[in-house]
Amino acid sequence: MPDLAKDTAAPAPGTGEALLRLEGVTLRFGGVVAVNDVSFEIRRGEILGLIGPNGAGKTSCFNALTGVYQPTSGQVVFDGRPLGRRKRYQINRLGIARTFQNIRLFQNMTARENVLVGADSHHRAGVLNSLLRLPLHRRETAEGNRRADELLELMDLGHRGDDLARNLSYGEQRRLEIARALATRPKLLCLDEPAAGFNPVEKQRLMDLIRRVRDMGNTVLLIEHDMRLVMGVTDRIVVLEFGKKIAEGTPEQIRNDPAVIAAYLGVDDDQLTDEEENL
Amino acid sequence: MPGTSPPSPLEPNRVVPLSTFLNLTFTGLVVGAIYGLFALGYTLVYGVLRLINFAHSEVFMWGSFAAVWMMTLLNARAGSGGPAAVLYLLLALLAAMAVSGAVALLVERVAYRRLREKKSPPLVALISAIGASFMLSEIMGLRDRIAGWLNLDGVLGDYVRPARENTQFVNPLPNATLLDVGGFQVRSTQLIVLVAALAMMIALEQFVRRSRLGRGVRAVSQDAEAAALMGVDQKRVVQLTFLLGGLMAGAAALLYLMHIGVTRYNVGFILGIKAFTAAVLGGIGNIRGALLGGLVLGLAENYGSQLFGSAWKDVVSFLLLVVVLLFRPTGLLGESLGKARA
Amino acid sequence: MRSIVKLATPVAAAALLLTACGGTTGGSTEEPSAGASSGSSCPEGLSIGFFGALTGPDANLGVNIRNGVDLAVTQHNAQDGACQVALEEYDSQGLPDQATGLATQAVRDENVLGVVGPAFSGESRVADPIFAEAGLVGITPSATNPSLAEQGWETFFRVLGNDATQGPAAASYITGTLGKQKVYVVDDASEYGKGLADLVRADLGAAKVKDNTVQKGQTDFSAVVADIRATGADAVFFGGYYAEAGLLAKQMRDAGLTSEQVAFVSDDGAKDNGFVTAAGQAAAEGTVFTCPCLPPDQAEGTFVQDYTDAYGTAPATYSAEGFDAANILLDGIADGSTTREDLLEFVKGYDEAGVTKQLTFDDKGEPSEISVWAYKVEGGQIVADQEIPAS
Amino acid sequence: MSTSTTSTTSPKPERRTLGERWADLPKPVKIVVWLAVALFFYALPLLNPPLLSTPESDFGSVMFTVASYALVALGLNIVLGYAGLLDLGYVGFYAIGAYTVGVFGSLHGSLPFWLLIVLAVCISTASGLLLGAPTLRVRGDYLAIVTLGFGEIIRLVALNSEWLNQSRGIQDIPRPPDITIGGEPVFEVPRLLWDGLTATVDLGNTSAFLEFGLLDGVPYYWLALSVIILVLLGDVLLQDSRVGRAWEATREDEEAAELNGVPTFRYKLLAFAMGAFIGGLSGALFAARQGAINPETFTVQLSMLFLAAVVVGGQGNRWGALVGAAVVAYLPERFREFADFRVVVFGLLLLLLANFRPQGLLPPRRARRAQRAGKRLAELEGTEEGARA
Repeated sequence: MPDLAKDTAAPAPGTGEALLRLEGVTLRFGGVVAVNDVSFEIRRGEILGLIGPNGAGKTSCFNALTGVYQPTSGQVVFDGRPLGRRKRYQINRLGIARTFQNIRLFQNMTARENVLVGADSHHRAGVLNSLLRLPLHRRETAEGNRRADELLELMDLGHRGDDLARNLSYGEQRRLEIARALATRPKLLCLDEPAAGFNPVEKQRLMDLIRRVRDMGNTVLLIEHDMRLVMGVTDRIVVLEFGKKIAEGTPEQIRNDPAVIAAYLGVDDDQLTDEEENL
Repeated sequence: MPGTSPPSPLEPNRVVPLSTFLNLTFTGLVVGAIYGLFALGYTLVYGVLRLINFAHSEVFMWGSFAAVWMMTLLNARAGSGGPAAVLYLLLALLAAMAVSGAVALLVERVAYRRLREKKSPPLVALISAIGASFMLSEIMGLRDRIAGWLNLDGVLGDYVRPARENTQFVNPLPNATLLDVGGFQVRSTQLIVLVAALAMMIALEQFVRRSRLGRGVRAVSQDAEAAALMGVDQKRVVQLTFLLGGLMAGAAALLYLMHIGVTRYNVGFILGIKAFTAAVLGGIGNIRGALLGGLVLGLAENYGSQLFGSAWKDVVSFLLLVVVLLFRPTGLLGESLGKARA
Repeated sequence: MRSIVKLATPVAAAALLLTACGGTTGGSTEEPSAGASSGSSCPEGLSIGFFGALTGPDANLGVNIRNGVDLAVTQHNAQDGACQVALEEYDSQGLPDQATGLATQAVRDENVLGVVGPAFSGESRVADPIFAEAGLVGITPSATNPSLAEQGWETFFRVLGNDATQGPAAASYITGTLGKQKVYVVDDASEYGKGLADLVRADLGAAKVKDNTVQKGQTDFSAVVADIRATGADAVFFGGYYAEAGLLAKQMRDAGLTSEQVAFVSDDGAKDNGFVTAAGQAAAEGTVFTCPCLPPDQAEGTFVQDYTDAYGTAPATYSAEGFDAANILLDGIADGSTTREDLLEFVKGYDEAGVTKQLTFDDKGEPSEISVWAYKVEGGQIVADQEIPAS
Repeated sequence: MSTSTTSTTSPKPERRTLGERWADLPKPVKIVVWLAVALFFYALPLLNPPLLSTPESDFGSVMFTVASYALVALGLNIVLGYAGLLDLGYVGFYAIGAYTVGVFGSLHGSLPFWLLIVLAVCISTASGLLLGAPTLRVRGDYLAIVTLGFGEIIRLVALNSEWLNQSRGIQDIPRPPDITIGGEPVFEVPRLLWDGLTATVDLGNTSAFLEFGLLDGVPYYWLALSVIILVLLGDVLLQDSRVGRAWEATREDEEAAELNGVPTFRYKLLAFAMGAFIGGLSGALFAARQGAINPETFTVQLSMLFLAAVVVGGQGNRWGALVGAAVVAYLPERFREFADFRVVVFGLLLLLLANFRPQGLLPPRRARRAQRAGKRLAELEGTEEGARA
């Protein structure tokens, strides 16, 4: 796996066409403005990093584009269509899948079943089909199982399929969440701090994994605290601070952006040392 | 059939005279105030634990029996009057509050504490409370048998029999007509019940608002974790919450007895649902809401009875509950013990 | 392995015994008694049943009846040493859904020749068809709904007047004896209370000012009281049981409607000391009950004394009816009617004086001689007032 | 019958528990065992075994009651156990099923029996959808109270509306049609009579296949048992499908399920409707057996008993629901002398179970799996974690 990482160390940037566009999105909770008039786009086939200090509105932004929150104003356009007032599962079916900062697996289901729930989002067999085991049910069951096998294998969980999610190790649970999200056949995969609590080895493995997912044709949105990881894996980065976008560009540009440096000055070091200590 | 009032399925249309309307309003407020006082237990516990204390109805029921037994013990005579009557009623109030408070603490200890410590899901707690409620009510219904086992039947005869029938509360206060205007009547007992219920509720509100312990309750209900960080002893706050709800239920039980006159082992169930409805109606977790919800429910029941016939009284209150939960689940005044957040 | 052997034993035994039993097709194991008791026409092991609530919320009435039945059986067994009859109890808890299994059980127990019960109308509708199908005589001491006698159940009998006799009597008492013209009729929505109140309504005609219905278990009647006041009624008839009747009476009196202004009249379901308990002595005073039953002191013999001696309380509602019903069955058995068919015929032709009335039935199983009495609460006691003449 | 019950379970490496040994049996053996179990249950009321049989009430009738509770428990298990919705008014659907049969079979019509059953499940399912559509959006504990209110409203409406005959209820409800050949039953099965441990075949006391008479509860029991087997089969198939997974995911984490493409509201509504379907079916059978119904039967207390059945048995486990129903319906009949105490005992049982064994007597598959896997994990932990670091 580490070999693979070197090959894709210099990833090709996105094809340029926007898959998802935030247009002046504002999110207000009571008197608090969590996201303030933010616009950016995610291009097909790229890995976009969304970073910012704590409380910068990253997760709120993330929630707006996965449908957890309705923007107070502005809109999110995905694949040419505004998300509008679509329900969460409909947004998922449009092609946006996500993982959670604090892992939210179906703890009492097996790893395979977790992935199957994801795969089911494109299936149509209902009560009648399931009860009578009609061809549609059988076809979809076979398809779902095949897909679950592939994804578990991809996430290095092939041997854990029949174990309950809650019995997986922390890293396995994070990978299972990604597998479950991928099973819904997303056009855009959103990862919310997937490396939280990882050690450097695991982080390296995660980076490889993210690249591999992208190479399979997915677009990835990544929220992450760990600057090294973000710089190492993303094609472009959007920086938020106090709910506003303060910078956007390639990792190289971001690294040298004075506004970003100012935002992270003093904060970043603390965070880094904090994280070092946590390891 | 003149179309002056909404058509009723059971009764021919009639114009309701003003005195009847006033009577319905006044008695509705009296019953509503009792509902409100009873509802405080639901509201307080919900505010702090986010759980429906299904066993609160039995806390009320045990309090009502405490009051009845106190009167039996004192050998009170109905309508005897005088200072002794007031003393007797105060003693009955103390007995009811003490027993209700104790039962409420018992419920907290037996049905909730372990689950709270294990952080069980609310459904498990609800089932636990349902179990506790069944037991409390049935033990009262079987008290003659239990006394029989303990060979106390002879001593306790007056207290335990008939276990499944109505048991009478002897009210030593005479009931006088204070006001009679063209058929609209105010009777002394009704007025006492109404005023006492309102006074208890105001007292509780002031306690929660101003005392140190009350602030703890409010803090936990707003943000349990923050309160814990600030050094609020959560276990004590929970106990206090159950105790306060129990004391109020005991007071409500005495007032209910003064108004209705009898109790029985299963009196809590339907009244409990009414009181819970009152709590939800006003905004569960909100003390003033409980009062408002109780009064609104009492009025709605009485007006509904007049309009559709008494048979539909319970249907009216159940429908009210369902409608409120569906369209305004936060109630009239909004939830939360601290401040109303809609 | 062991478990298989265990299982096999009884099955093998069954196979052995198969021939022995196969001979008596028709299956009844009614072998003539092997004569432990001295020569009598009464086989051993016979029993009569009691069917009603002995536990649960409605147990009170059931226990009253059971004690009456039990007293009859005890007295019979003491007098007629040669013919001992046992009492089988079928505790339905008053619930129709329990009644099916119990009725089937009674029917399947061939030693049970007759049943006193079922006590309530609801369970009767489930149990009586089963009794009828099996030809098992059932004499109810308390189910008064008139329609029960109209179902064509040949085995149905009752020892008290149905609501159709009580309703007109109550109406005529209110308008005639009491001289009231504006009657407010309330029922408790129960089969019994509503059925009776509807009969009263029909007979009152123009004297009825308004109807209302409350629910069993209801405790707050303030809306009803306000309405009674609004209609200016001078009498209230309540069809239902004593718990609600007592509370309604109390709340009426509490609201200042005195018994001089508004008379309170109720039925035999309310004629119970529980009424006085619920209403309180002051509010209960002057209440009138109608009941198709003789006052106990009118009863022949020593029933009241015997009952009080045996159970420590005076006979309560329906105790005497239970006693009478059981005695009909016991007389039949003593008379040699020791099959269900014979006993059914015996009951049909019965004509003897009972504690409550002359016991004889018409072709629907209704008692032929019914007298409705009015009772009054005086000084906290329910006492007989007068017989209401048939209108 | 249930050929596929456990066939989908994949083999496990360790083979210690009975369940796993069972899972490894060849399919024909399993089928034979299942058939034997089914046969035993069909024959149970006729075998009349001494300790099991109810001395004070007709065993066949009691077994029918047990079966109708079991059916209800299976339905409520879908609502509560699979979808995690606490329904305290489940008796409402039971009542709707029973009343539909009564109203259209006797009171206001005389439709044929099987049509009545179809109508009953249709109406109760529809009422489930009608009740669920607005209420399933409210919070879980509020849902419990709303459904409690619903159950009471159904009873009070039956009690107070003239059209439903008020408290008189409905009589002469049609029984299921007999299955006979030329007016004669297809065959008759004799009963066993027990004297101590010796059994006699009582040829005079038979149950006819298939005559639905008044005096014999056994044919009704057979009917109910057959329905249970069908429902069980459906339950097994459904749980191991997209639908079952969606329910489980919704109960586990509603938001995560939604964000992974599960239309959770729709699935909750589906569970509610299926529960209503089965509840209505059971109510319809109850009415047909009973012949007469009235509103008194359908109290909140009955709802609580149904709930107790599912909770006692183990929410989410269909076998648990069956065991729980047997406990709730059978034990009070077997030990009638303690009838007065049954509510206390249920209360105590609920309290103890909630506090010490919230998963019930027979924990659901997932809880057992969790224990097993947890044990295995504990064994492997050392090596695996070591390798990782």
